[in-house]
Amino acid sequence: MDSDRLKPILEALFAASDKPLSVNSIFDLFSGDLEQPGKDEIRQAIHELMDQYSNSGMELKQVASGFRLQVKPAYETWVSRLWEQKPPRYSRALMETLALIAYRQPITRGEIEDIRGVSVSSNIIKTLQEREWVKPLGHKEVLGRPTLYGTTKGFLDYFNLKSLNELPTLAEIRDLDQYHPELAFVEKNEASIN
Amino acid sequence: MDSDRLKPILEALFAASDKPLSVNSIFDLFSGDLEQPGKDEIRQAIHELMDQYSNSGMELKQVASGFRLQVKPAYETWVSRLWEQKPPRYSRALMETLALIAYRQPITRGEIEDIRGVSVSSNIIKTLQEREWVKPLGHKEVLGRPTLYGTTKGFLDYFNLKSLNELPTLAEIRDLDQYHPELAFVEKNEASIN
Amino acid sequence: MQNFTNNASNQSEMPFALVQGEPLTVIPQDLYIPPDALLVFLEAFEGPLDLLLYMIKRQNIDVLNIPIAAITKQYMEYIHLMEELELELAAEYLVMASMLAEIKSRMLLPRPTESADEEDPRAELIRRLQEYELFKKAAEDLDALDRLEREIHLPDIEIPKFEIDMPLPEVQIKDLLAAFRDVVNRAEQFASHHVEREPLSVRERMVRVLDKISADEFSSFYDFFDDKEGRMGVVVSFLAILELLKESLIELVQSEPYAPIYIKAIS
Repeated sequence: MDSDRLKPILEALFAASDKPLSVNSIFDLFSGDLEQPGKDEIRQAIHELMDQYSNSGMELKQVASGFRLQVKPAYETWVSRLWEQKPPRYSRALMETLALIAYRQPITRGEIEDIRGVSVSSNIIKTLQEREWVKPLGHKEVLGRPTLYGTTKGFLDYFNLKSLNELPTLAEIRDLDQYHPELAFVEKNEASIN
Repeated sequence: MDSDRLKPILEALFAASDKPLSVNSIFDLFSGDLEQPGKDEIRQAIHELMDQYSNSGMELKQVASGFRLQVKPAYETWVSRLWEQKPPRYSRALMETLALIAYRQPITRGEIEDIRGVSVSSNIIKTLQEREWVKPLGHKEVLGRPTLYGTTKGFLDYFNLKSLNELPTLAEIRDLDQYHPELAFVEKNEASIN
Repeated sequence: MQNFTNNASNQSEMPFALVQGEPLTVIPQDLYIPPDALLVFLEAFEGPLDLLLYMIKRQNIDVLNIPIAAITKQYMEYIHLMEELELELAAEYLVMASMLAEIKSRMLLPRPTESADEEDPRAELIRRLQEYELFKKAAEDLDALDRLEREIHLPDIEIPKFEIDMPLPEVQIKDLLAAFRDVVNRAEQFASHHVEREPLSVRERMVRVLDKISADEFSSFYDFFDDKEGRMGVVVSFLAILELLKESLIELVQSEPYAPIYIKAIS
C-alpha cells in the first residue's frame, strides 16, 4: 500500500480512536487485508503525517502508549472558550452508562454495551471514575475477566441519597411518566436534590 | 487576523468541539479580542480548510447546525475495526415512520398510520423524540387536535445533511396514464398522491 | 427467504401442512413457506400493504392490473394460515382482507359502460399501495445515508489540560432517571435484551458484600447477616450472596457439614 493511500487511513484511525495507537496495534488492524502495510511503512507514514500537521491546529503526538492526535496547546486560549461559553453537559452516552452502572451494578462494560447496543468509549468510564462516581469492584470470572463497575459513596452523596434503595424503580419512573408526561419525576425528586 | 493565523485556530476549535460550530458561534468566541475576525473572514477560512482536507482521512463537513470535523465515511472499513460493537440498527417500522415525518412534515400519527396501513407504536414516536430526531410542532386543528410532528436539526446532523433539501428525492410515482390510458381513475387520484 | 422462492414452481402437489386433519395443498404458488418459518416471514412484513406489495411484486403483476380475485384468495389463505398457527393476527390484516373482498365483489357487478364517473374499485387500493411503496423506498434510502455511529465517526481528539478550571457538569437525579428509562426503553424495542427489574436492594447488597470481602482471606458467612435488619434484610443478603455465587464472583467454603461457612472473593 503506498504512502498516499495509507496516510489518510491512519489519519482516520487516529482521529476516531479514543486512545493512542502504537505501530503494532495499527499493524494488527490491517491483518488479513490483501494489502497489509509493513510496520516500516506505517512508521514512515506516521512521520510524514506528523510533518503535515506542522501548520495545523492539531498535532500527531507520540506519547507512552503510541501516537495520538491532539489539539495543539498553543490554541488553548480559544479552545477553552468553548467551555466558558456554555456550561458543560454530559453526553447522553455518559448519562446512560452512569444510569446502568447505578441500577445494574455490578456490571461490566460489555454488559453495558449489550444493553445500549453501542460501544462505550473508554473516555466515558474514565470520566466517571475521575468524577469519583464509579469504581471498579473486581473482575467477572468469565472469558477476559472484564472489570465490574459499581457506584461509590461519592455518587450517593452527590445525588443526596442515603442508599441505592432510594433510587426510584423503573416501574415508578414509568408510572409517573404516564400521569405527568411533561413533568415526569421532576416534582417528586426536585426537593431532595438541593 | 489573516487567514494563515485564523485557520489553525479554527481547526483547533473544530477538533475540540463535541458539536457542530456555526459561523456565528465561532464569531462570538472571538468577541473582545483585539483582532476579532469578521464573519466573512471566518467563512472564507472555513472554505479554505474544507479544501485542505480533501486528501485527509477527515473532512470538515457542513451539517444543519454548523460545521464539524468528522472521519470520512470512506475509511469506515478500517475505523470500525477499532471497536467491537456494531452500530445501532433501527427497525423498518421506525425508519418508515421517520421517513414519513421527514418527507411529509408536519404530519400526525394518524396520517402516518393511514399511509403505512398499520398502527404506529408509541414507543417508536418516543424513541424518535428521545433521539431528538423528531419533535412536536403543534396541533392539527381537527377533531382530537392530534400532535403534528416534524424533524429537528439534530436529525439532519445525524444523517449528515445540511437541510431537508438534501434528503434523497422521493421517487416519482409512475405516470400511469401513459401506460394505461384506458384507466380513467388515474387522473383523479394522481393529484392526491403528491 | 431462500426456501419459498426455490420451491415456488413445483410445489402445488405436496400437502404442505395439515390443518385440522385436512392436508393443505392449495397454497399461493409463490408463497410457499415452511410453517415454522412463517413467524420469521411474517415479521419481515411491516403490515398488510407490505404483504400485498410483496405478493404483487413476486408474481410480476402489473400494479394497475391486479387480478383481485387471485390476490384476495392468496391473501385470505395467508390469513387462515396465520390463524391456524395461532399467530397473533393484527386487525390491520383483516381490514385489508375485507377491502380486497369488497373490491372483488364490486368488480363482479356489471359495470355500466362508458360511465366516466364510476371509479374503478381498484383505484383506492392502487393509490394506497403506490403511496406506501413510495415511503417504503424513502425509508430504505434514508437508512442508506451515511450517518453518525455507523459510517460517520466524530473525531475523539485529545485536548490538552487547561490551566483554567473547566467546570464539571451538573447532573440532577432526574437526568439520571431519564437516561435509565431511555436506555431500557430502547433496549426493549430494538433487541431481545431484557432488562429485568431486579430489586435494587439486592444489587446494592451485592456491592456491599464485594466491598467487604477480599481474595486473600476468608470472611465469615455469618458476618453478612444482621439481625437488626429483620427478615427482609437477611433475605436480601442471602439473595445477594447467591447472585454473586452465580456470577462466579465469590466462593463459599465449608469444611464439613454444619461447620462455619466462609466467603472469599475469587482472585
